[in-house]
Amino acid sequence: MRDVTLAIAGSGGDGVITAGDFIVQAAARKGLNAFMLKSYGPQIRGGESSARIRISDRPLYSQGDFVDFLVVFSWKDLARFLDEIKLRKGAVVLYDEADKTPPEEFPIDAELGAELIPVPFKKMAAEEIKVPLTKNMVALGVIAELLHLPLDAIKDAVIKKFGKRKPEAAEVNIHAIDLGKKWVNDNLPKGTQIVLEAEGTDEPKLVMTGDDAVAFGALHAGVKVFAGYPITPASPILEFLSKWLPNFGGTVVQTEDEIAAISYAIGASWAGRQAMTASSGPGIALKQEALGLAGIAEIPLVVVNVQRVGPSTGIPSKSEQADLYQAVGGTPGDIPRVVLAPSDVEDNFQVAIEAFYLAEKYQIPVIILSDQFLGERSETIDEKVLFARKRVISRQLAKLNGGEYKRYKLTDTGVSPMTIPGMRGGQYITSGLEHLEDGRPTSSGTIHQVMSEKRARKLHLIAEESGFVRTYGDPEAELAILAWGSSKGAVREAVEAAAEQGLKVKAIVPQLIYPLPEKVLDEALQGVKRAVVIELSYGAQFYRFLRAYYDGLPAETYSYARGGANPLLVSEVLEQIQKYAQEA
Amino acid sequence: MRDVTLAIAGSGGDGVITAGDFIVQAAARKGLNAFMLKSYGPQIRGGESSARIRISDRPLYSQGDFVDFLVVFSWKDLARFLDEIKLRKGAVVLYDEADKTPPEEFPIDAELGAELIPVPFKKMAAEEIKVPLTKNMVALGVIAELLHLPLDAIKDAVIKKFGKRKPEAAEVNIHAIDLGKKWVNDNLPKGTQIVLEAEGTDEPKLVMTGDDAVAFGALHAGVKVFAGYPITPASPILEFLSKWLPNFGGTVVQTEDEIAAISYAIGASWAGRQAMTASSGPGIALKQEALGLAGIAEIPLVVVNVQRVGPSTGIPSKSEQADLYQAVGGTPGDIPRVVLAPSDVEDNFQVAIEAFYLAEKYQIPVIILSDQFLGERSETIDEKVLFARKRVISRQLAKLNGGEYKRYKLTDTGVSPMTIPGMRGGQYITSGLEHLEDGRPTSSGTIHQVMSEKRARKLHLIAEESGFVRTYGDPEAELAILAWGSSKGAVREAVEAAAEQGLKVKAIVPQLIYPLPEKVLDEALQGVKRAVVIELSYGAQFYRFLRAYYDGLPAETYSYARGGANPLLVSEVLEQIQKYAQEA
Amino acid sequence: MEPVKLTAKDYKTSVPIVWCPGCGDFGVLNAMHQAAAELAIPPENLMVVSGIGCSSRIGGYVNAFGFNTIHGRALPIASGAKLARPEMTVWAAGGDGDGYSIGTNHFVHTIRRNSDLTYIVMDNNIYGLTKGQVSPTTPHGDVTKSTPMGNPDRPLNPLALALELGATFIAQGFSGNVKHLRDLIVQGTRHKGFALINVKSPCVTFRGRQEFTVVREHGVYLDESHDPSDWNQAHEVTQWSEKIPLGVIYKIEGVPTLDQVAADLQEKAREKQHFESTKDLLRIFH
Amino acid sequence: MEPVKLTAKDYKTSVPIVWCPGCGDFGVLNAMHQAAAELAIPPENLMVVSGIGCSSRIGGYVNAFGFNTIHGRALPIASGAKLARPEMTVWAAGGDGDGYSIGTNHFVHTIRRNSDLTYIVMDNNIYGLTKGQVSPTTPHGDVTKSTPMGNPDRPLNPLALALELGATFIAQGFSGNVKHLRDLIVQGTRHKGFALINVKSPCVTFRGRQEFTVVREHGVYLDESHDPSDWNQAHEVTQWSEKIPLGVIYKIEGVPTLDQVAADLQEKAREKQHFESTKDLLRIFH
Ligand SMILES: Cc1ncc(C[n+]2csc(CCOP(=O)(O)OP(=O)(O)O)c2C)c(N)n1
Ligand SMILES: Cc1ncc(C[n+]2csc(CCOP(=O)(O)OP(=O)(O)O)c2C)c(N)n1
Ligand code: SF4
Ligand code: SF4
Ligand SMILES: [Mg+2]
Ligand SMILES: [Mg+2]
Repeated sequence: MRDVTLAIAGSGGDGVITAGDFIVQAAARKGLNAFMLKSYGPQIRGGESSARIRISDRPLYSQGDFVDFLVVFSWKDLARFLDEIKLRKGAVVLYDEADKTPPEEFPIDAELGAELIPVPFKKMAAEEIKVPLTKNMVALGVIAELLHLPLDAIKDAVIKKFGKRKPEAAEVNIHAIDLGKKWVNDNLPKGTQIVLEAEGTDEPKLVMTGDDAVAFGALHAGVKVFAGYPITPASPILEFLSKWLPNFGGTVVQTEDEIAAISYAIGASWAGRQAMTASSGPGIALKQEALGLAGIAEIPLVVVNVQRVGPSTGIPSKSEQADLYQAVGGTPGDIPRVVLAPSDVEDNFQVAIEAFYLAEKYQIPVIILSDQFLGERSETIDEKVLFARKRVISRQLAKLNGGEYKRYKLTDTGVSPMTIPGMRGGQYITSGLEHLEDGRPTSSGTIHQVMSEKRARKLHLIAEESGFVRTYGDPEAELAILAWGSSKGAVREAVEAAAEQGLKVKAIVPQLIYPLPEKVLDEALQGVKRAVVIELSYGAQFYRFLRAYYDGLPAETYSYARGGANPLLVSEVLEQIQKYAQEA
Repeated sequence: MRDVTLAIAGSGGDGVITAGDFIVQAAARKGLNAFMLKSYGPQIRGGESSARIRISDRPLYSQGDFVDFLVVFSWKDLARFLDEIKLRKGAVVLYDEADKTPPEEFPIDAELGAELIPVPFKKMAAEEIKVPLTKNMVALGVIAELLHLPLDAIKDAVIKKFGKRKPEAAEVNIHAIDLGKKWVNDNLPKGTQIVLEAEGTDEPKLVMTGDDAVAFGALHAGVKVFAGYPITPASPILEFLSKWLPNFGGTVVQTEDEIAAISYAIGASWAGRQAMTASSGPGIALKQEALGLAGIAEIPLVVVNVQRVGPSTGIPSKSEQADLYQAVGGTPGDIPRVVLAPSDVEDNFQVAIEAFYLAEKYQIPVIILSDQFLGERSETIDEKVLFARKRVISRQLAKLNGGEYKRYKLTDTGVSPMTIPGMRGGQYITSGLEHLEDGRPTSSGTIHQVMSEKRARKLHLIAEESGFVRTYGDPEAELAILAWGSSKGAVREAVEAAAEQGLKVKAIVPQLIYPLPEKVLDEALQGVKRAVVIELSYGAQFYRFLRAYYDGLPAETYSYARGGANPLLVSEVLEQIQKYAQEA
Repeated sequence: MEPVKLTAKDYKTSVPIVWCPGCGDFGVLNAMHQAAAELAIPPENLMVVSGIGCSSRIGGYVNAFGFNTIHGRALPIASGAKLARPEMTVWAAGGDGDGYSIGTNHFVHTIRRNSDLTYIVMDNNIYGLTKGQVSPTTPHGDVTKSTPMGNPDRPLNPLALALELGATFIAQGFSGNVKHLRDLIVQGTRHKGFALINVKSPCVTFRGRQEFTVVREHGVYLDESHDPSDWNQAHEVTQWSEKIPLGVIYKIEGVPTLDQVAADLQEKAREKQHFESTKDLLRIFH
Repeated sequence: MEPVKLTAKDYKTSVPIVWCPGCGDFGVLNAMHQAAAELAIPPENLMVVSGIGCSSRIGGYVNAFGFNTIHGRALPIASGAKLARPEMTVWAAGGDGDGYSIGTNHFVHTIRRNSDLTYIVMDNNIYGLTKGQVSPTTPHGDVTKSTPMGNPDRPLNPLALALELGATFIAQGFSGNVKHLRDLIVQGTRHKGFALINVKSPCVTFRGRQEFTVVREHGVYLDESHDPSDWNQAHEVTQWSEKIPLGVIYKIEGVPTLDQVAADLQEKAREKQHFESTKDLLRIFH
């Protein structure tokens, strides 16, 4: 196999995620591609958790629909993840023999013909290593041996983690890994192995989560003030920047609430420094009023929304794509804003840079619509692609020539000269009131119209910025899948699978959602007769948004939309393609 | 003339609004129809203000595009209202001779051929009445005499206002009115009069503003807790209920902010009492998070948004229809909600009742999208029509039979049995988390989907409730105007004017915006070949909303959309009709 | 119906409790169950309104009308509920983040209105549910996930703040002493007015088990020498820096509550206006 | 460039002032113009951040970088600005509704962080801009548009609240005494840390001209007998019920400010981490 998906399920204390992290890091060191999803129950410590890792030497776009290889510490814990962990036919399942659940009660469909192998994980850890907590490391050894994962790289990762601080811990863990390896060789016939035949390159890869990537991208783009308030699944952005931003001369403030957070960012940007805030649905809702201020006052601002399942508290630890309406229309009045959607971990980094680029160039608030599925997953990333796009810009300052300075001067582009404190003669009033060119408030409808037009002109230019639409698949296809954000992964894979089945289909995934890059979409849709809009939103928000804003949809446009929590499957998309595609 | 529009412009101290109020009240007493718009500059006291009153014995739907009769206390103040006050050709203009502006500087278009009459308002008040403040009353006498307004009714109104508390004040004012009347007879030739030939009925009418009407409607529907935070132009709702709700066993709380306001209302409704909150754009933005809670927890709730010009602080004292997106999609996730739009003052009353009806029947948050143009204007209303619709209902309580109680039971209608505190055995958990039928939290995607479907089923039923679409004009027309909310007035009048010009057109105005009553719209649009969607939103929110949600739009559907502040004119709509209508 | 003796068990629910093993909030929950039994409140007459946080899950763990609302809004939602149904008992509950960070505005103004709630704050000096960020009561200098180089802020003193704001009942409890806490909840519930019960309720996962020891070692139970009706004494107690006061710190009676004020106003309005029906009210529009 | 002597006039703008004739806020504006001149802050180095309200219009009336923001958010916006540009002077301004009602959460936590702002609150005990509703500082029993039968709530005491929260500079001024107020603003601006200046600034339209008389009659200027570094004395002064204290009530130096803490942290981080570029940071992902 060149492409393996494995999952480990257990309780918090079982070290499931740690084991998964080591596997991903090992893969990265070997230049392999890896993709890991973590999943937790509602309990903070000691509850059920699972890690799901896919490894390949081919590019990976999704978590993989089916699991080839499953490690179960406790059947009860596994039972909580049945929505998420579907086994492939003939999968290998290793379970801790210490769990006394009778086989007929295993929550596994007998028809799958899975190979069930009891392993004394707990026993080996307790009796041979004398450290029950190393159960996960024993399992790691077993997994590595069965899959032919690079054991040296795994050990390197372990050593790096405990590093200089705890050399004994590293030793114990490595011992446990070796024990697991040995157990396989001593106990299992050779044929049990699912050998991963992927060949790594010599180029080690980076391992990053989407939240880290967006934070890192912001840092690279020059963010100087980040203000946030903790919320799942956006807190890692706050935590990343708390740790690393000060070194780069910036400051992080954990504010009293989300309103204060966006307010700090607005104040900082108005004063002349690049600023960002991040949250998830409920917190983003609280920011809407201030967002309108940034819109009418034309203050550059980046707001990250790591979407989770809504409405309200919803399912905080799961993903959904149902905050699109809020991004496009959550603020009263007609406010100019930009909505960008990253579609994988690396894209989170790139989109953060683009967000600052657009925010600063057009003096406009930019919303990044990430989601839990992007934010919390880990992916291996090629270092070289990371800094490839070069759109890092700083504040574009007005040139003052002693004449009367008009902050909101009517211009062809809609972008007006901006000053910041310290620029002599650059003083002006900023306000959320409708205003004249010099910033003074007005209640004239005529001026309101002119200023609305001015602000909207920026959107026309932004829609024409290049590089914001990705297409995959057969350029000649009559069927197009339209998708956005994190749905891209499953869609791209489905399109490739469809091609293998001889089905002609292309996928179109805009990175810029608002304003829509209409011309590029028009081109991408040339020759397309049927389209299916695919998304994880019960209300089909993207489908409706396209209907509302885009004139170029094929007459035959269908919607495939469902609520979130469970990530989109390749097979779901493929089913849609099969339904509507012509044969090649 | 059977239909006169008059305007009075001056400074705050001039008593312009008071004079206007007396005219409207007098009209109401005589059973005439009146319609009054007030307009203020940004200064709270002493700034410019204007009253614009239209009177007729025919039904009035709008403010009237042109002013027939203008009273100017100060030309400088008038100049601030030129966006709003357009004179009809040959209009009569009375101005205070105390204002020494040279005639060539009068801000009046010479081509209109207005008849300019200097009047010693200030002088008569100061010298003859010895109370300079009665200038407005002198003017009232002049106006009444020139227009043949019912002087007795005006005097009654004055007496009522000062009533028993200040009989001397009433006397002085009546004296001033008589003086004004006498001045006309002594000084002006008979032909100057613009006689209002409207015959009043014997049925006195009520005078109400839209904000009062929505508050009164809520009171009639049984609201028991109202929580609000002041904001222009919604504060009168808070003030009305502060005054009158306690008598009906209810309570008003002015909370610390808008979030607390909606929270109080949610708590009260959850505990079993009908509850409401009201605000305008910025405050409604702050309520979005809590609104999502009411949505997923299925708590009946009424939220009034008296829209003003946005984005952000915008133009607080002017109207716009640009919070539609926020109403439909301002909350993260796919939340079920209802959006109702009243279209005139009486409708504000009716819609409040409908809002509680839908909220309680379907356990859903209902947003009323009023606007400043509706909220702050006064209209005469026929008492008999007020209580005609009968959809007042109270909380629909579950019948407990001792079995297991499931608050969120999956039902065909999507409506589940609801209990309130005090009902033994009716305890359950409410939360903003996705939940099982009994309210316990879950993070299952499968259940999220099922519950999303359940909540959405209610919307299908609501869309089929009767009485939510109004149509005007020629049922056979091939051209339809689609409009919503306060735009109705100008649209309806334009449709009538078009008919007089032999143009075939109909207007369709849904009162229920979300979910759209699709079947009734389909019927209304039968035979329609072209449609124009007309609204006061720079971003054409209603047009886009219809595209997104409604499949029945004619292929040829146009958008006429502009930003607010200036109310929609009949002539603007007529122009659109002329552009697209076929001749009769 | 004949009265049945209620016990703590009658207030338990079947909702699975998802706190970490050893979490301080278990003690608070037990105290609430016991207090409800002692007060003999029929479960259907009890409302428990919480915000969002580990602690706020408690809204689902009491057999009552429980409402696990949104982050920071427990107090206004609970106040609305009490206003609507003054005959019911309303407990509000939540964490230090919920009450003293995002919810501070409501904390201040709920106290000012003397809304008749018992507000139980499980103060663990950390954001538990979001996995360990700094809270307004985290000690200065402590490393948390969002203050990797130490908390730069000075902690808020909720007891002193409540006192300054005119709270009519202020107490502090410890989740390691359920009986004492139960008594505080009973007293707070019987108190007519806003009752703040700040509970030292350690987060063992993000601040460690030693937090229990800290309270055990530094906790001082207020005895008769403390007069809770004396503002100055109370103030001094709230300013202790080494010792942790436990017990009723301040208490005054007779300040009108939000719902009483509302009832009085209704009576006054009826006397003055006596409208019988909304039709009567039409006269104001003539 | 040669230094030019700045006068109050240099801080005026051409923005039309829309306050009612006689409004207290005129006095505050004059005091601000004079204070800026006295402090000789170049206009381009001054930021004036206000919320929304009659008083908050002041953000547009000073020749500076003025920001008339949104209701209740002046403090966090001003704090963000100061954090971004610590070399600039930042004044925050607003009304009692803006600061003590919708903005309370920020008031509390801005004080806690000792954000280096001078916060001038034009306290008129009413909501002016929205035409006369009750505010958190409206006296109990007063009739307002939203309390037609009298304000049922007890007013908030912002001075006492700030003191309890650890504010490092607390003063009260009167818009009827521009010179005194100017001095307070000068002192507040020179103070390194959060400086609250609550200004009795009557709303003549909704509370009448007699409000000026009330302050004139009951105002007591603090003299040398008052030691502003003494917390207990300061506390006593904030509790006066008949008299209205005017002057600097409390003041301590040396508490680190938000921007200082941030600068220290940056230095510490650079010492410890010394990443030269974001490329360097890649190593954390290996
Ligand atoms: C509006 C909003 N912001 C943020 C969050 C995320 N959040 C959930 S609980 C919590 C704080 C938890 O701390 P605390 O209130 O002290 O409760 P604990 O978990 O410590 O008991 C936060 C920030 C949210 N749910 N909603
Ligand atoms: C979010 C929001 N809520 C409400 C308002 C309406 N509003 C404008 S100013 C104001 C209060 C004014 O009172 P205060 O802050 O005391 O200022 P003053 O006018 O008295 O100087 C309110 C409620 C608003 N603009 N935005
Ligand atoms: S994280 Fe802390 S507060 Fe939350 S349940 Fe665990 S121990 Fe308790
Ligand atoms: S309403 Fe009051 S606060 Fe506002 S400008 Fe007039 S006097 Fe000043
Ligand atoms: Mg906590
Ligand atoms: Mg005020």
